[in-house]
Amino acid sequence: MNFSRYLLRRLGYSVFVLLGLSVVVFIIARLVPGDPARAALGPRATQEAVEALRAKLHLDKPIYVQYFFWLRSVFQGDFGESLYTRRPVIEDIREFLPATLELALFAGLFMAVFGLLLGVLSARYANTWVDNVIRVLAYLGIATPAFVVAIILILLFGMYYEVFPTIGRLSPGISAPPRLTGLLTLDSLLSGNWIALVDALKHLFLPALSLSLGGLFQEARITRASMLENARRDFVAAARAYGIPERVVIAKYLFKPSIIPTVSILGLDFASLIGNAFLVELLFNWPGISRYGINVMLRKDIEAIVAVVMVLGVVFTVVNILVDLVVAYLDPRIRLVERGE
Amino acid sequence: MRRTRIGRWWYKFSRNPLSVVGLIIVVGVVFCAVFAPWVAPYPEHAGPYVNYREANQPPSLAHPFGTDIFGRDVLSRVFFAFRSSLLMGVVVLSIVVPVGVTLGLLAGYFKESWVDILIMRITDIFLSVPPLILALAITSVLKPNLTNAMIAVSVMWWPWYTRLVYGMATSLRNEYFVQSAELIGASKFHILFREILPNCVSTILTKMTLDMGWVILIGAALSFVGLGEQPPKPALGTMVADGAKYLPEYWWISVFPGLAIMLIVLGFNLLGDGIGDLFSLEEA
Amino acid sequence: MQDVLLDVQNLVVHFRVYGGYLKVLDGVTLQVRRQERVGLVGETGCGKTTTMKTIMGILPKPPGVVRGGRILFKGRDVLSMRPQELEHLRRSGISMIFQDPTAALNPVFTVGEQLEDAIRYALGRRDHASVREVALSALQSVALPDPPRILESYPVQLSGGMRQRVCIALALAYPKELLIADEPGTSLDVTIQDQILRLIHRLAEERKMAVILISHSLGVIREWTERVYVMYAGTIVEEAKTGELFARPLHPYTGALMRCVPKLTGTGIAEGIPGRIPDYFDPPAGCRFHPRCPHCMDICRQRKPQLFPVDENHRVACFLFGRNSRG
Amino acid sequence: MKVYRVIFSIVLVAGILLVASLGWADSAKIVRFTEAWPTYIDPAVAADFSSSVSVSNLYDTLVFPTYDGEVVPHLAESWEVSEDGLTYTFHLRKGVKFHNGEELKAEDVVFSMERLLTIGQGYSYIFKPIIDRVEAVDDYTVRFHLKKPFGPFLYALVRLYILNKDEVLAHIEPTGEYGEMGDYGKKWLLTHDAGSGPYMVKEMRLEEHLHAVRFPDYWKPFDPNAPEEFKYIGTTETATVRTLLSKRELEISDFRQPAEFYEAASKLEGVKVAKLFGGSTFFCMMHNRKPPTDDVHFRKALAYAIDYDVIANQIFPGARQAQGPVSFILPGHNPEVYQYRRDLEKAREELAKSKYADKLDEYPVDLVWCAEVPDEEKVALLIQANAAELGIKVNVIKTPWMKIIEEVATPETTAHMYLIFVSPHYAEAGSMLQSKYHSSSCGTWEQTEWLQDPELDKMIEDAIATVDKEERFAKYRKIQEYIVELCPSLFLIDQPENYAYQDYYIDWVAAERAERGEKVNPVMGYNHYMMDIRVYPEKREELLKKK
Repeated sequence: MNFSRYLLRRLGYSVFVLLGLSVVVFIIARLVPGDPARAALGPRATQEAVEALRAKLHLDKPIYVQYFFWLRSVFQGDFGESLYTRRPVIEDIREFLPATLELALFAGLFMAVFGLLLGVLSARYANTWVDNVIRVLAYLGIATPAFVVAIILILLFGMYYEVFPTIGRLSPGISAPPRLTGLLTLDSLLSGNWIALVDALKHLFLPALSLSLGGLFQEARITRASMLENARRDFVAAARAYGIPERVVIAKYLFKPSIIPTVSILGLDFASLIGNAFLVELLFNWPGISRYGINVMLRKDIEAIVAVVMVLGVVFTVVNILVDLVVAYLDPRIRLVERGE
Repeated sequence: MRRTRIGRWWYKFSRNPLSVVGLIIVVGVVFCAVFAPWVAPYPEHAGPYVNYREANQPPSLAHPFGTDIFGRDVLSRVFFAFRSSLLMGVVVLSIVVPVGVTLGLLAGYFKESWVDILIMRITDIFLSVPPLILALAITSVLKPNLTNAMIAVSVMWWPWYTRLVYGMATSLRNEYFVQSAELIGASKFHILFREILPNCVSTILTKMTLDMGWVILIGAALSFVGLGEQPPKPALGTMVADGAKYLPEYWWISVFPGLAIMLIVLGFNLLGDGIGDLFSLEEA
Repeated sequence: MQDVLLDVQNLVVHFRVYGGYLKVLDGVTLQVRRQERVGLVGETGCGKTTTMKTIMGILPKPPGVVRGGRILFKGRDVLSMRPQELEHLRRSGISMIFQDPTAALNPVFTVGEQLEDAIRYALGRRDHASVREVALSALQSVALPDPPRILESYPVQLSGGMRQRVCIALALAYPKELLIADEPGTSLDVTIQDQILRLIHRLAEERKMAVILISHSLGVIREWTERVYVMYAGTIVEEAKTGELFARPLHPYTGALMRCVPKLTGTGIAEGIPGRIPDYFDPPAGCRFHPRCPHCMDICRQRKPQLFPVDENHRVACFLFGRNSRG
Repeated sequence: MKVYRVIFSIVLVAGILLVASLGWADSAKIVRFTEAWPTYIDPAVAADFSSSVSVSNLYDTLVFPTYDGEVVPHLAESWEVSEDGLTYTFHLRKGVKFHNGEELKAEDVVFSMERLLTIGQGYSYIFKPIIDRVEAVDDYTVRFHLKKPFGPFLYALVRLYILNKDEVLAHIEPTGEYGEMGDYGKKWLLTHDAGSGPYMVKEMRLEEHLHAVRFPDYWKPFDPNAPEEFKYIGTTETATVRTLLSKRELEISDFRQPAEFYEAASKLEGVKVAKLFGGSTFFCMMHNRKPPTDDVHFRKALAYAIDYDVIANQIFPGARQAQGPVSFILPGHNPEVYQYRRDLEKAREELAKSKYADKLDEYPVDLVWCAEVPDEEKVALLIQANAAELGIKVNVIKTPWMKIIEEVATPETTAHMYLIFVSPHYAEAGSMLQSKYHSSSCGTWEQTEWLQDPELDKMIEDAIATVDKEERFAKYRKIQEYIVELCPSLFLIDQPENYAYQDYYIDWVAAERAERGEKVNPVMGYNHYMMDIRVYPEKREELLKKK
């Protein structure tokens, strides 16, 4: 199973994608309304300060020249300074990216576990009341945007049943674990700080749930559709004919081929989670890269916009490759045929 | 009893009663959208009308869905909002699905060729640009109105269909029926659209009907940056987004438009599943 | 009757469709004695596979509906068996080789996984070593080269012939009393099909198993079965010892079927049978073959002919013969 | 069987969470308030509301603003002003300690002013045109030399925050753009303070919160119930703020919430809504160079058509209709200046005199409101409806703030009308008049009228240069009459800043004064001066137990 050749080829492609992305986002950042220097220094800043900043950011030069300046500085590891937080963008990313990744990971977990669970249930009891209840719930979940779900959860758990916290990543009274990966749950696990772990998990619950709801039900719908389709295939009847108990036939021989489409959609959903988590992050005051991304965008903080989009692009590409690897592992037809066997 | 072709389809379609419910909902929504001025109790509320004395009234006989913070009747605005939401959904999907599916088929069928690499890499680029940044860029280039919002959403949305169909096309490509079609020298067009596509239709349909809801909601996110239906014209997504601030006191401002979106999504999904049954292989 | 293994009595199976039912099986009756090799022949779509799937209890319901009849296996009615009993029946009683080997093997599991699972639940033996051992011997018994490699590989990596052999291995991995072979090898070229049939025959004999061999090819039936049932449009029209049937085909359909086989000697192309399999939605009254039967009489259109013994081991369901005609 | 194992583990984790969900009540005397982000706590960068609140609590100034708009000695015990009004000499208080223990001296004041002027951001624009140089006569005396007389100089000094020179020099990044001063300590001062104020920074997490605690040996004694610490939380999301308020984890809300929020908050037990008039006024600015709003009669017609009562009582309950361009709370406001009322006859009379009277449909008017302030949409739609009564077609356009700033830079791209809140730079009518109508502010969001009236410019410059207060205020009153007659913008309301606060367990001076109808501190940020607030934790516990 030489994944290495497959991996190398995909990495090659992703370099091309990221370069293409950098050009696209560079142009977009300039199209966003407003003059970055004036926006950064505030409306009352003196004209000289504004001119000085414009020069420093090479804004006066044509766009392709600016692109080369940017490219050169990136290779030197300097993503420039954010005009919004007034510090190198690298530091912002280092601080805010893990928060969003952690949120997206848990949302992805919800989507995978509950999505598959509901999908299997609604397939197993297809066209019964179970199926229809799940189906209507699905439409409810899909029709309600994540931030409305977030608001409802905040009001519900914030005002009436104070079980889950509704703001920030950690309660004020708790000492944060030493920063290893930036993922609070992982850091507190590694440093054995159980109180912080439980508190971090509690803070993660509501935002992750509201973020995952839409995707979760889409997973369920797709799992159901592919389970029903595979149920009619001969190899399922054959499995029964060989005397394999019904429970195993469903949970193994029907389940594994059916989750392949679900996994590929899960991969895409997970990647898009990070991109548009900003409303949920706003509501839960979650210091994530998505919220930071929108703030810098609205303030036309060019260096930061490009950096954020590139980072999200890298994350998206990595997730894509991972998903394709998992799908290839699950479905030998793709993996083997690709190698021309 | 002559088993006409239509009769057979209707049987396969209505085997699950929910599909019929879906059809009724969709027809009802389209009817309300088209005849909104006659159906809506206060048609002028969809235009430049303000009456703050009437603002934030809970649901009552006079205003079944209550009034919003401008004192406008929510029910009437929902009816008019059906227009822009349905338009947005239908127009975007009618652009996105053909483009996305065709590119997906091409890339999937000609796997490992330059066609595949080119299309899929461009798709990756579009998929990795956060939608809102794309929308904001478009607002600055084009005037903010419904048409440009549709363009923005279409630009954001087609890659999803390409990825979906690409996945299916790559695996279907190895099926015997495709290889046998190649053997007898069928044209590429025939293989793509008469052999591979029919096998993806039910999945595409499921995604299309789900997307009806997503596209309307994206409208809400776009209005956050000022793109899309300009006030005072109503749009469901915007009504939900703006109204969400006033939960739980003035819950009706956000809940009823939300229910309207759910109704549309429910209707299209049930209808979609019903149509999906039509394509199912079962004997009927 | 004492050594009858399988006794299907007047089995009626319909399929729920638009505006009514497809009345596919219209009272199928057949028996299989221990170690007997029985053939079931008929045109495509005459209900052969439906019969077998109903016997194995894997007929998808809905849309399938069993309207009547009984299927006695060693005296017990399969149709009224509880799920556990059915599973037991499939593990030790009957096993089946599916028609299309490509569709019958799960694409995402290795041959080994599927084979060992089948064995593990059938033999109830838990320890991995012995299960693997049985699996390897099963593959050897179907003359597959290098069994360990086959165990590790996925169906997509095997050729059609090899997949068919794996299906056989799966069906015969453990001792059973009855094997149902649904047109084995038809999707393969003739030489391989012959090897497959020879293999099935040898294994069945070694394991003292009864066999129901389903086919639409008279040649296969003639060579590999002792007794044969001829099926037409969901009913058994004639049953006889193989030699007896080929020597003296009585039922008009059987005769027509025989004449369809192109002779090496003789002239011209064999004539086909005029008309087509009836529409199961509203099948012809009385004898279902009457619209295509050259000797059709009034009674054929009114009443259903019963299987009537012409002599000690030859029965036919046609009003041209025996007591029916006078009734 | 795989699926069941997964379900079991989920249930197990949920169980642990529920068991360990004991609330975390901190009983310390703490004041928490929400405000929009970003916040810059560097005195040379701070210019908006949240930054001003933070800096006023972390740093000291020479003089301190009182609630009725005057200034009193603070770090400067006394001062003298030269005859020609060009030289100010201040005598500093002795023994004032910085947070790192060093004593505050005159050289620190000089350093602070030079740093502010060199960086050129924050409040530097007030001092740039008038400061010539600053010198430290001795350790406790500092002298300012002005280029030209500047009446409100003392009021402006409230925005000069004193930094600890040695501390700042110790934290300079060498690669800055200020020569040997490197980055002037800008990076370090973003998350630390080098001040002498009553509170010092404990933790500053960008995008999250600023957490400050008492400076034990501050030169002014603390009231026992003054807050031990304050925490500024960076969010203004309605649902989030509501929840914190009801969980008593927030003492003072931000003022950016919609009207419906305050209505709901006031129903919470022990919570009141304070209306503080901070001196900012809500304008509908009309483009004086672009037809049809370049015709004074057209503008006056609109001025008579607007239903001001609805704006003041229903859209912004508790607000007051504006009387002229300067808020009634600002010293120098002209109480007799004419106030436009809704009068459709007068409106039609004025419109008839306008040269566009009969060609109205050829001249639709674009009215832009700021997407970040949802309540403005209500006003925009009201103006649209009122204008429609005169046959004037108004297009309402929702635009993000960034785009507005870009649009108003040139006369061609500036739309006809903008709805914008403008607040004074310092607590005097002159500040509003200069920043709103003087030609120097054309092209900024503060003046989209493109007035460019040379006579008005002269009047404003002359008034600002007048040192004598009475004389200066008389000139201000004349300018306000001139502007109202010219009617370059619609003066909608003096906008109150509404705050929901925990009246039951905190005493907030500004809120109590507002309730008694007295003036509140007109200098932005000083109503949140933590030392003036009292916190009673035991009362908070009562509330928590009661629920």
